[in-house]
Amino acid sequence: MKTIYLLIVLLPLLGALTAGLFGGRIGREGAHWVTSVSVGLAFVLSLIVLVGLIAGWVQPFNGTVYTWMVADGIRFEIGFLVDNLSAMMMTVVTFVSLMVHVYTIGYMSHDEENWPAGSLAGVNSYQRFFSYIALFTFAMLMLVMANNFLQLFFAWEAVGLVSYLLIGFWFNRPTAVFANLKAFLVNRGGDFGLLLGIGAVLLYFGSLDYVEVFAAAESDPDRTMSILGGAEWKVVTVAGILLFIGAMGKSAQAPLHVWLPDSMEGPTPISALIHAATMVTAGIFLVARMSPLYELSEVALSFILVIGAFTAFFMGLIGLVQNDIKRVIAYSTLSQLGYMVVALGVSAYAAGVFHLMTHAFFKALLFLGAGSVIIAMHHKQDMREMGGLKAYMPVTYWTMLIGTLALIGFPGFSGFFSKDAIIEAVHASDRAGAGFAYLMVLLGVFVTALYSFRLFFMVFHGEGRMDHHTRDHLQESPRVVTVPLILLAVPSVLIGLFTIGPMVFGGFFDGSIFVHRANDVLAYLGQDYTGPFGFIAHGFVTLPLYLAAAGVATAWFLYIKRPDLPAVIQSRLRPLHAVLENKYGFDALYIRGIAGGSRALGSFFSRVTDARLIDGLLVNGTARSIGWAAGLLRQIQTGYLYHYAFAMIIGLVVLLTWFVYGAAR
Amino acid sequence: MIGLSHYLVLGALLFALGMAGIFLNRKNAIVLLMSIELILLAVNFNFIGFSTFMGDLAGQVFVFFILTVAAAESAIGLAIMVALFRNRNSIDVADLDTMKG
Amino acid sequence: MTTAEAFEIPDLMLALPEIWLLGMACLVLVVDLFSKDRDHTPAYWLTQFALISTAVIAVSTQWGVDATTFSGTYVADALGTILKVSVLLLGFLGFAYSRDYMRERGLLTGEYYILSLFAVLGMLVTVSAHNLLTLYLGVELMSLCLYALVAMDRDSPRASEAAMKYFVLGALASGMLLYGMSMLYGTTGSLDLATIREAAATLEENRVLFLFGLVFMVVGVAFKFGAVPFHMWVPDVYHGAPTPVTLMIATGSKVAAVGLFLRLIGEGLEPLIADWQQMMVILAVLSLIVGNTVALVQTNIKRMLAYSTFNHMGFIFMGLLAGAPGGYGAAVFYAVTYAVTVAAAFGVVLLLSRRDFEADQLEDFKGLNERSPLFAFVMLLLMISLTGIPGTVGFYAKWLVLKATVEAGFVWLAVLAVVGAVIGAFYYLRIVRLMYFDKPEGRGPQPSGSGGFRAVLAANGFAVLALGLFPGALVAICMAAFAP
Amino acid sequence: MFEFVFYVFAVVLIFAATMVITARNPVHAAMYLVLAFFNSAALWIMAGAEFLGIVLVLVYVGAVMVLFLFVVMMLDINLEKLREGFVRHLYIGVPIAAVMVVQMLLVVGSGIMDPATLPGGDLPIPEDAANTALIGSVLYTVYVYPFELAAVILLVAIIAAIMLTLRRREGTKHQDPGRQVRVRKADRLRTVDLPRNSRRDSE
Amino acid sequence: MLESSWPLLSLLIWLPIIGGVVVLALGDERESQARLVALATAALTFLFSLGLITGFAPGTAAMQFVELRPWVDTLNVNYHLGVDGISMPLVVLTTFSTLLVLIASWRRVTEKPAMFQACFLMLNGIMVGVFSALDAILFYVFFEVMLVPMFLLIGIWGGANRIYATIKFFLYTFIGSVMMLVALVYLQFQAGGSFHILDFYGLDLPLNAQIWLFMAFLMAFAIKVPMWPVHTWLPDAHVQAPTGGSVILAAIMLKIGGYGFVRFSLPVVPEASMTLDWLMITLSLIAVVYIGFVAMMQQDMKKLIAYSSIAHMGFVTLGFFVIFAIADRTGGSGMLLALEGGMVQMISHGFISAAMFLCVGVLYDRMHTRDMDRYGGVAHRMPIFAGFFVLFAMANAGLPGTSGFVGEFMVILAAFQANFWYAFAAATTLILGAAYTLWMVRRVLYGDVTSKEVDSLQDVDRRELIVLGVLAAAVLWLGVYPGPLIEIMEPSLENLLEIVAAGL
Repeated sequence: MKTIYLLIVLLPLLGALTAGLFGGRIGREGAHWVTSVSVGLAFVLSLIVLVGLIAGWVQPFNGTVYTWMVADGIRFEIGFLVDNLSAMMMTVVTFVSLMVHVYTIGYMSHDEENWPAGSLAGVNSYQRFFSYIALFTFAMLMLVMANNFLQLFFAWEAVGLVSYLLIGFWFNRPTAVFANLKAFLVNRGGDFGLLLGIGAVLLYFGSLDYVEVFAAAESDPDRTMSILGGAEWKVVTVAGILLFIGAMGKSAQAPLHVWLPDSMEGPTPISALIHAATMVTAGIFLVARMSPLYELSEVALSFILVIGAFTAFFMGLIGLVQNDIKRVIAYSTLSQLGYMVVALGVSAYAAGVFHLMTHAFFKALLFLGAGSVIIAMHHKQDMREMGGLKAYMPVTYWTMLIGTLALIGFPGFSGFFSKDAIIEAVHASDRAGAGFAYLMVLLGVFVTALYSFRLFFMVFHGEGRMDHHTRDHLQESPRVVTVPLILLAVPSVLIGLFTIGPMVFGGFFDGSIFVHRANDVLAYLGQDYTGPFGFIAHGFVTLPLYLAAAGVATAWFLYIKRPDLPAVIQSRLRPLHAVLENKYGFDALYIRGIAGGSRALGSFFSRVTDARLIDGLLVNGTARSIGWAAGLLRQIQTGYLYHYAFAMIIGLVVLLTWFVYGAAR
Repeated sequence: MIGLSHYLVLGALLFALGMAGIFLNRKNAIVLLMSIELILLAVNFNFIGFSTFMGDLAGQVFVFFILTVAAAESAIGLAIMVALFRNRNSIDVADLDTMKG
Repeated sequence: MTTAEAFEIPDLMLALPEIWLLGMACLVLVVDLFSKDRDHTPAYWLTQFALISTAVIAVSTQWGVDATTFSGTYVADALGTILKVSVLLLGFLGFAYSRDYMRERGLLTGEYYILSLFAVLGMLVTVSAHNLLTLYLGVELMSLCLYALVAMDRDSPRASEAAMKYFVLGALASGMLLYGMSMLYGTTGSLDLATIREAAATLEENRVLFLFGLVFMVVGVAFKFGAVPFHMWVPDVYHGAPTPVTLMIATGSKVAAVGLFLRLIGEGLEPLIADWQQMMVILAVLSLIVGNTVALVQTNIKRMLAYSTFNHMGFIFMGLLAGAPGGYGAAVFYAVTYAVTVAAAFGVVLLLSRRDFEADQLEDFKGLNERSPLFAFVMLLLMISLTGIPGTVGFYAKWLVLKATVEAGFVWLAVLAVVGAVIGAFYYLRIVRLMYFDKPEGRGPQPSGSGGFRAVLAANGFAVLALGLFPGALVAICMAAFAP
Repeated sequence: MFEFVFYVFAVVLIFAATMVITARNPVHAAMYLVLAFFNSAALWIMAGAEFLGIVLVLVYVGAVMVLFLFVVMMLDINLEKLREGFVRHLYIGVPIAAVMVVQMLLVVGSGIMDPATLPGGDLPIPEDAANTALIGSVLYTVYVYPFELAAVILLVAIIAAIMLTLRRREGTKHQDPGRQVRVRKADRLRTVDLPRNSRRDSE
Repeated sequence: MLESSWPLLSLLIWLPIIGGVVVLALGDERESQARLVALATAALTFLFSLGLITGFAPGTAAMQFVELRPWVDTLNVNYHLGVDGISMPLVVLTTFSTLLVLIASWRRVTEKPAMFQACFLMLNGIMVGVFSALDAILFYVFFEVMLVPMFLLIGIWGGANRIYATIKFFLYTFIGSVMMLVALVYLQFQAGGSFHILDFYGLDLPLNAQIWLFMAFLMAFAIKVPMWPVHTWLPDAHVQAPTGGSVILAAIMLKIGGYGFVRFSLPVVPEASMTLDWLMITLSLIAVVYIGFVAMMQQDMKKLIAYSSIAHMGFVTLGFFVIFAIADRTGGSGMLLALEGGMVQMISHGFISAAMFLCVGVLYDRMHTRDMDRYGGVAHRMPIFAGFFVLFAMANAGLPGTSGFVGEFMVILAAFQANFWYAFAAATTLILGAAYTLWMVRRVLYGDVTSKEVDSLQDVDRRELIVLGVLAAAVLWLGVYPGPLIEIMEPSLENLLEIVAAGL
C-alpha cells in the first residue's frame, strides 16, 4: 500500500516537475496532459484508497517514508498517516484539482494575452501554471497525509509558497504582486504560531509523531507551563492555541483573514482550487486532526469558537458591499470557513470536516462559474457592469444557481446538510461562547443568502450594463470550462445527501477524530437523526431555512424589484457602509499600522541606531577621537629644540619623583 | 670638613645649571654646547668625588675618558653648527623649526 | 691588589671582530684616499667585505663562547654575537640600498663609508661591553658618527637642523647616562658590570642614591631607543637626515640600544628588576600611545616610520621589562626582525627616490602595484609584518613579546599593546591601500636602482616572509643567548 | 682653611656657570666657562686628582675653549638679536628646574653619603703614589681597550669635522703654490696661428 | 586519533596556495593559462576535499586526518591538523564555494585577473587551514592571514567606496583577533606551554579569568559572525566587495566566527559561557529581530542580503549559547539539538548567501547597479534567473524543503525548550525574513519592465546556469535530507557537550 500512497503523492510532483522544468520542450499540450493525467491518476488511486477504507479491505496506514534526520535522539521523519479523514481529504483535493486542471485548459488558453509584449515569462506561462497547480496538489496531499508535525509544517509552508506564486502569477500587475506578498506574510504570521506550537509539542510531549504526541498528551493532560510571570497555563491550551494560530493564517480567520480577498488577484482556477476548496481548509483539517489534543483544552476550543463565529458573520457582512464578483465569493468563503471553525470550536469536528467537503465542491463550482462569467466578460470582474447574462450563458447560469443554492443551504443541497449540522451542533453545545456563536451563525445564514443572491441577480438577471463591444461578444464558455462546472455541480447537489449519515453521525471518522464523550454534541444530535430526509424535514421547522429565505427575498426585492433602493440605503447608512467598505479597518491596521510601523522602526534602526549611534558615534567616533588625539599630540612636537629638551627633563623629573621617593618609602 | 656630599652637591648644581641652559636658551646654539660642557663637568665632579673618598682610581680614569670624548663631541658639535650656519645664516635655536608635527 | 697586578695580557683573538673591523675601516680610509674612482667603488666593496667578514669572524670566534678579556672590559658571548651579526647585516643592507641614492645626490664620499663603518664599530663595542667605560665609549662612538652622518648633506638646511637637534639632545642624554653611571660607580665602587651586579644584589645602604642613578640611566637608555617622552628627536632626525642615514639610525642603532639595555640594566642591574620594571612600564605605555596615534596623521613616510618606531620600541620594552630570559629573547628577536623589516621599508623608499626627488611622501606610493608589482608586494609584506599579521615575521615578534608580558603578569599591558597594534594597522594599511587600491597620479616615481640593489631588497622582503613561516631557528638562536 | 678655599672656588664656580647660561654675549659666556673650568681644576686638584685638573686646564681651556671662541668669531653672529626671548617661558622652566635641583640636592646632599658606607674599589689608590703615574700605569694596561676606543673617537671627530666644514666651492679663486712652481713656459705663452684667408664677412 | 595515510588536509591547504602563487606568476599577460590553472586547482582541491567525506569515520568524536609535525620547536608550536564532525563539513563547504566563485567570475573580471583568482585560491587554502588547525597558534596564523587577501579583494576590485569599507573591515576584524591572541597566549601559559587546542579544554580556570578569556574570544568571533552591535562592517564590506568576495565573505568567513565559538568559547571557558549566556542570547535575538527590521529598509540588494546574513547568523549564536538555559529547564535533552541547529544553519547559510550574492552578481554584471529602484520586471526578461532567484529567496526566508529551514527550525525548537520567549523572538524571523527577502523579490523581479536597461537584459548563460543550478541542488538536498550531515556532526557535538559539562 505504501507504494500507492507514494504514487498518489509523487505523481503530481512528477507532473509538476515535468511541466515546470521542461515546459518549453513538451509544449502546452504536453504540459496539460502530463499534469492532468498525473493528478487524475492520483484521484483514482485516492478514490480506491477511500473506497477500500470504507469497505474495509484497506487498513489505516501509519508509517515512515524516510527519516529526514535524527538529532538529539529525536526522529524527524517524513511519513504518511492514511485513515478515513486523510483519505477523504485526498479524494476531495485530487478531485477538485482534477476539475481545475481541466477547466484551466480552457481558462488559460489565451494567457499570453495577459502578458506585456515581449515578456519572456509569458512564453511558457501556460505550462508554468499547470506546473504550479500540480505542485500545489502535491503539497496539499503531503499536508493531509502527514503523520507528524514536521511534515505538516513542510507541506503547510509549501502550499503557502505555491499560493504565493499563483496569486502573483501575473506578476506584471502591481495589485497581484502586492496581494501575493501580503498573502505570504500574513500566512507567515500564522506559521509563526504553528511553529511555536510545534515547539511546545516537542518540548512537552517529546516527539513530533502525531500518535505519540496524542498518547503523551492523553497520559498527562494537566501539565502546565508558565509563559509570563507566575500564571500557569495548561500545555495543551498553549499548544492548541499556538497551533490554531497557524490554522487561522491558512484558513483566513479574523484577524489573519486579510490576505484572502486580495488573493483573488490570481487567476480564477486557483481561486477555486486553493483559495476556496483546499488550501484554506487546511486549518480546519489541522484542528480536526489534532482533535485528541484539543479535546483536552476547553479554553483553546472556546478561543476557536469565538474566532470562528466572529469570522462567520462579520466577514459575510463585508460581502454585501463588494462589487467584484470574485471578491464576493471570497468573502463568502471567509464566512463559510468561519462556520467550519465554529464547528470545530464546539467539538463537532466531523461536522466541520463535512462542511469542508461540501463547501469544496460548491465553492469550487461557484468560483469556476464566476471564472466562466469573467471569460465571457473579457476579464472584467465588476458586477456593476454585468446583468442579464442568463440569456447568453445557460450552462453557467444553471450551475451557478446550483452552487448558490448549495451555499445558502437550500434544503436537500449539500450545503444545507453541512451548515444545518453545524448550526444545530452550536445550538446544542454548552461551551463558553456558544451562545454568541449561535447568534452569529444564525445571522450569518441571512447574510449569506443576501449576498449570494445579490451576486446572482446582479450578474444573471436584470438589465445588461456592459458596454456595447462586450455585449456583442457574449457567449457561453467552451466545453473544457463547462464540463468541470457540470461535474462539480453534481456533488454540490448530491454529496451531502449521501454522506451526511456516515460522516457526521455514522462514526466514519472514528479513529481519526477523537471527541471526548462529554463534548460530543454530534452524538447528542445523532440521537434524533433518522436519515437525510428526516434531516431535511427537520430543517423546515428550524430558523435557518427561513432566515435564508428572507435573505433571498431581500435580495430579490433590492436588486430585481427596486434596483434603485440599494443606493438609497447606502446613502442613508453611510457610516455603516463605510465601515464595511473599509473592512472594519483591518487592512489599514495591517498596512499602515504593522507594515508601516515596521518600516518606521526599521528606518529608525537603520538610520539612527546603526548609522548614527553604532557607526557614527562608536566606530567612526572612535576613529575620529583617535585622530583628534593625534592632532593634539602632534602639537607637542613643536619643532623647537628647547621644547624637546624640556620634555626630556620633565620625564626625568617625573621618574625621579616617582621612583626615588616611591622606593624610599 | 669637606665631605663627599660637597662634591656631589656641586655636581648636582652644575648639572642643573647645564640642563637649565639647554632649555632656557632659545637663541644661541653655542651656549647649548657650553651647557653640555657644564653637564659633563658636573658628572666629572661626581666621579672625582667618589674616586677620592673611596680611594679608587677607576673614577679618575673615567673622567679622563669623559674629557676626551667631550673634546671630540665639541669638535663635532661645532662642525655641525658651522654647517648649520652656512645653510641658514643663523644659529638661532628658535629658528630650528622647519620640521615639526 | 695593585694596578699592575690586576693586569693580564689580554686575549686579542677574543675581540677579533672589533679589531678586524677597525683595521678594515682604516684600510678603507687609506684606500679611498688614493682611489680616483668618483663612485668610490673600491671603498664600497671593501666596506661590504669588511662587514661580511666581520660577521663571519664574529660567528666563528664568539658563538658559544662566554668569556671576558681586556681586564673584563670586553665580553664575548652569544648575545653579543647575535647582536653583532644583526648589526653587521643591517649595515650591509644599508650600504647596498643607499649607493644609488647617495651617488645621485653627490653624497657618495669616502667619509660616508668610513663614518658608517665606525658607527657600526661603535655598535659592536656597545653590545660587547662589559664595563661602564666601554659601554659609554661604544655608545659615544656610535652616536658621534651618526651626528656627523646626519649632517652629511651639507647643503640641506633640514639635515643640519636635524643634526643639531640630534646632537644637543643626544649629548644631554649622554650626560644623564653618565650621571647615572657616576652614581652607580659611587654606590658599588666598580665600573665592572659583573661586580656591579653582585653589589646590587646585596645593596643595603645608599639604595636611594642607587635608584637615583638608575633613573638617570634608564632615561639615557630610553633616549637611544627613542621611547616617549625621550623621543622628540626621532621624527625630526628621521625626516631631516639623508634616507640611508635614517636607515642606519632606525635599524642598527636600535639593535645596539637593545644591547646597551641588556648589558647595562638587564645584566648589570638585574637584581633591581622590580624598580626598573615599573619605569619601563610607564615608558612602554607612553610609547605605545603616542607612537600609534601621531603616526596616523603623518603624510611623510619617514616621519610615519619614526612615529611607528615608538610603537615598536614600546613592544621591545615590554619584552625587556618582562625580565625573564623569555622576555629578553623576545626583545632581541623583536629588535632584530623589526630592524630587518624596517631596513627593507627604507630600501623601498630609496628605490623610488630619484635625483632631486625624495619618494618620502605617502602619496608617492599611489598605484605602486601598477608600476612594480614585485616591490609593491615586498612593501605589502613589510607593512603586514610591521602590523604583526601572521605569515610574516612581525607576528612572531609581537607574539613572543606578548607571551613574555603575559607570563610576567602584565596582561593589561598586552591588551593595550594589541589595541595599539590595531591602530598601527591603520597607518600601515594606508600604504598598502595607496599601492594597491589607488590609481597613480601621473607617472609617479618609478623604481630605479641597480640589479644588485633590487635583488637584495627583494631578498630582504621575502626574508620577512620566510622568517614568518619558519621562525624556529631564529627564535632558538635568540633564546639561546639567555639560556641559563 | 681648606674649607674656606673650597667654598671660595665653589661659589665662583657656580657663579661662573650661572653666567655661562645667562650671558647675553656668547664671547662672555665662553669666558665665564673658562673661569668655571679653572675653578673646577682647582677643586679637583684639592681633591687629589692633580692630573685631571691639569688636563682640564690644558685641554679644555687651552684647546676646546679656543675652538669655541674661534667659531663664535667666525660665524659672525648678530649679537643684538641674541637672548631676546630668554625670559619668555621662564615661569614654566624655572619651577621645573627648581624642582629638579631640590630633588637632586635632597638625595645627594642628605648626608647619607657617609664615605664610610662606600664600598672599596677595584683599583685602590696606594698611599703616597703619584696621581699621574698611577693613571698612566692603568691607562695602557687595564684600560687599554677603552684607550684605543678613545683614539678612534678622536679620529672620528677629525674626519667628521673635516667632512662637515671643508668645502671646495666651485668658482672661488685661490692660489695653488704647487702649480705655480711647476709652471712651464708653454703654460704661459700660447702662439696662435691666424688663418690667412679669414672670411671676409666675419669682419 | 585517526591518522591518515597521506596528508589530505595539508594538500587541501597548500595545493590552492601554491596554485595561487603559480597563477600570480603567470600574470595577466598569460591570462587564459592563469585562469585555467586557477580553475583546475580549485576543482582539484574540491575533488580532494570529497576524500574527506568518503574517508571520514562517522560515529566518533575523535579528530581525523590528523597531521602532527613540529613547526617552531623552541616555542612548542606544532603544525597540527585534523578535522572532526564540526569542521569537516565546513572544509568541504570552503572548497566548494571557492570552485563556484571561480566559475562564476570566469572572464567577468578584466582588471588584474590573475591576481584576482590567486586571491581566491589563497583564501581557500587559508580558510581550510583555519578549520583544520588544531594548534592554537596555527589557527591564529590562518585566522588572521585570511584578512590580507580579503582586504585586497575588496580594496582592488571593490566598488566606489571601497577604501572606507576595507579599512573598516580590516580594523574591525583585526581588533577582535588580536584580543584573541592575548587570550591564546594566556591559555598557553596556563596550559603549561602547550598550544594544542584540545589541551585547553581540560584547563580548570577561575571564573574571573574565564570571563576575561570569554570576552576576548567574543571580540574575535562576534565581530567575525558578526553579532550586534559590532556588525556594521559587514554591510559596508559586502556592498563594496566584488561578487566573489561577497560570496566567500558570507559563505565562509562568517562561519569562522561561529566555528570559533564552538571550538574555543564553549569548551575552553564553559563556566564563563554559562555565566554570560544571557548576553549571548540577547545579542543573538537582537540580531534576529533588530537586523530584520533594518534589512527591510535597504535599497541596495547586497546590503539587504548582508543584513539578512547577520540575522541568520543570529540563529547560529543563539543555538550555541542557548544550551545552558536548556539544560536548566530540561536537564539536558535539547542541548544537542540547539548545537546541531546552529551548525546546520552555518552550512545552509553558506549555500544560500552564496547563491543570493551570486544572483545579485548576475544582475550587477548586466546593469552595474544594485539599487532596487533601478530594477523592476526583471522576471519578464530573465525567467530562468527569476526562478532561481525566487528559490534562493525562499530558502533565505527559511522555507521548508530548502536548507534555510533546517537550522532555523532546529534552533527555534531548541530555544523553546529554554524559554518560550526566546523561541518567540527567534520565530519572528519567519515574518521578518520573508518580509525583507520577498520585498526585494517583488521590487526586482516583478512588476512591469521599468527601464530600457532592464528591457535589454539577457537571461543567464550556461556558466551562470551551472553555478546557480549546483547551488540550488545543494540548497534543496540539504533541505530535503539533512540526515547525513547531522550524522557526521552528532558525535563531535555530543563530545563537545560532555567537555562543557565536565568544565562546569
